[in-house]
Amino acid sequence: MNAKLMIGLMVGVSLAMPSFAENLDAKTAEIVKRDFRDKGIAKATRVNQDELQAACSKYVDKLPPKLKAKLEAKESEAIKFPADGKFMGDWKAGEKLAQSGRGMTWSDKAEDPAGGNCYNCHQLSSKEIAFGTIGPSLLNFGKVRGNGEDIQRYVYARIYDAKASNACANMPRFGHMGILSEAQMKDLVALLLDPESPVNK
Amino acid sequence: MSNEIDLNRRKALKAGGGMGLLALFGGLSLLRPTDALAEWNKAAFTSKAMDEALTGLGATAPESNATAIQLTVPEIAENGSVVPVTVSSSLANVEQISILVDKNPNVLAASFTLPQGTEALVTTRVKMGQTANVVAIVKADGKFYRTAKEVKVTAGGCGG
Amino acid sequence: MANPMKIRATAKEGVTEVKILMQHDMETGLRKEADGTLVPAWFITEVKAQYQGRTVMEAQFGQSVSKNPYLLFRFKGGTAGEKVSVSWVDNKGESRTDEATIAA
Amino acid sequence: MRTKQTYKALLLLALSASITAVAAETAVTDSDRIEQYREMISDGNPAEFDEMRGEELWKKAAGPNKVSLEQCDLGKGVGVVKGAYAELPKYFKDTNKVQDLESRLLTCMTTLQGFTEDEVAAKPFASDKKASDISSLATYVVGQSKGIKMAVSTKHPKVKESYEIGKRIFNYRAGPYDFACSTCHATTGVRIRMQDLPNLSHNKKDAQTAYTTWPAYRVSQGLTRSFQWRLNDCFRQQRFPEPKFASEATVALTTFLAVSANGAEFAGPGLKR
Repeated sequence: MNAKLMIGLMVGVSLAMPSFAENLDAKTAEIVKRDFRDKGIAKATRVNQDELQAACSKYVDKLPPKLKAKLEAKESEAIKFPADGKFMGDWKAGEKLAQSGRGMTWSDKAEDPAGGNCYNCHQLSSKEIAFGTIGPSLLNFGKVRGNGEDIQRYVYARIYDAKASNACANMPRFGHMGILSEAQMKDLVALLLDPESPVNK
Repeated sequence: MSNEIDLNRRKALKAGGGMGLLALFGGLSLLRPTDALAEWNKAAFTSKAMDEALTGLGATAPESNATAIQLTVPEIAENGSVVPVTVSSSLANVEQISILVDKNPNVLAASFTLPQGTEALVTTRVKMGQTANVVAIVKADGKFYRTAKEVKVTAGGCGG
Repeated sequence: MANPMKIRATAKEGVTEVKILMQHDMETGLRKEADGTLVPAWFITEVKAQYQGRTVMEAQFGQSVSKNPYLLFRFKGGTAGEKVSVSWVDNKGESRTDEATIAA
Repeated sequence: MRTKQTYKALLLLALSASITAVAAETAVTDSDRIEQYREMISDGNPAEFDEMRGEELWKKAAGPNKVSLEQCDLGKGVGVVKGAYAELPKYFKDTNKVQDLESRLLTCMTTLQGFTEDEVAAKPFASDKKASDISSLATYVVGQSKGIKMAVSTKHPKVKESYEIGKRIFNYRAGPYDFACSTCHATTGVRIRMQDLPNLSHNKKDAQTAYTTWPAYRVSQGLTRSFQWRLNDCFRQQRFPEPKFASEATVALTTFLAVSANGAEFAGPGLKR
């Protein structure tokens, strides 16, 4: 909160100084809860924040270190690794998934499988020029790192819950939020690590 | 809502930039379906393949000439539903310019007949279903010339 | 009823540049509604521009021309205050004629 | 942001016969090519048709009361349309609310013309099938601020509060993807797929360019889209539920974005991919 602005506000509105920002936070939450409504599969309850979302919003993604560590540990504990111990699926299915930007909007249907939305933010295959740059380039990801079990496990965890390693990361929690199935996440691991994948060619 | 109105009764926007000049006429009709000048070239416009469309235009073996025909298209189209195309030519006596897209379901997009005194230059916008070649055919002094350029059609936005 | 066009004609150094924007859906006949039904083809097939009673441009369109078609061309002659008229007709037989005054 | 001059240079580049050779030397990026594409389609904006439609609706007697909107006060006095959009959102005494253009139009259509709120809000956005009256009206009003500098005042405490709430909504992370507006729009120089993303919270120039080019004709949809639509579709992509049309939440977010654009010349309605 900018001090000058706060003083300016004090002139017109009589609000107790220390709780001013909190009051605005509370008012914002109230307005958001009132002004969003169900549409298709996107129910109004989606605006209800979990602990992590609320904290990242409040601190605009710059969490106090203690809180950050606490939230990351909590996310990390909740990661469910595949019961069969296998992490690599089919990179071809993974590429298809990476291309799809669909899923979970109010114009999607409940039965339509969500896409991975990967190219929205990352460079992956050298063949695809329409890639986003919100996330780092993943070109040659496996070529550089190999595809041993440790890296497989690491990639799976990052896709399952990117917030386990960076609480306010931009990347969605694909496993934690139930966006992608275990099989789909394995296909994405393969896309990144399989030597035959266009990511590593 | 009850106040939906017909666009055809609309008056022109008052000045203030843009394509502000517009006048409406009720009576005048230069072009009626019955007195269309050259008949719409159905054979060419319904062609599914390049060769067929060229035959329909009477341009069976156009001579490739990328210097006498300037084809201006974007290298990348952010959206395939609007791809700007400009064709111009330095050839003398250009009578006709045609624009084709090799991978469209109907390959011929537009064909322009240029009377004496009209410059050998047209700009229009075409739809492209996917990355494809835009082909320009120019007819000058009864002969056909051809050039082509690839336009990459990409997925804009977040794809949702 | 068909909707009006926007026409801008500008004369410069003995050449008139004409820019036309037409209001038309230009349906390809290949597009499907959400329920799977095909939207029938509906597109402008011919456009003609005239200046002082003579044709200065004649265009034929197919389904691949974009929605709200745009057309630019230039002809020799034309001075400010004179008129250019443009007509189109579509595959359903609907038509539209509009006129613009040439600006300097 | 690139200058107009660079656009022209790019266009010339494209026109040059030796395009590939030149491109290789000067490292033309895909973003440059997209700019080149945008420059090529910038002439002849079909949004003007929607402005025409809106102007006629503005002047036409309609609704149960059979009156036109010429008695509507958009903030600069009764019937003043010129420059009104450049000062919105604004606090209005009669409603005791901060209102953006569309919520104000909604007020005028209900109080003056006698429509019910539900009647107007039932068709807030244009579709393939049918135009939207309130959206066309907005296009018309917006066009009347072309070339006028954005000057949204935050002097009134309610506007200031609206701005603060808007900023918080901008950073409000929720939904299955944890997205907020800020997820995509708080970093300079990033893109989603091929689309450059304006940094709306930390880059004045980006914020100005983005705000002053909406509403816009979307070539991919063949429709003129209003600012309320712009927000609505962002929330859809954020995987949020739907914001209610002209609600306080949408007005607050608009206040935040409009104030961030202050000082820039309004240039809408724009033309977008």
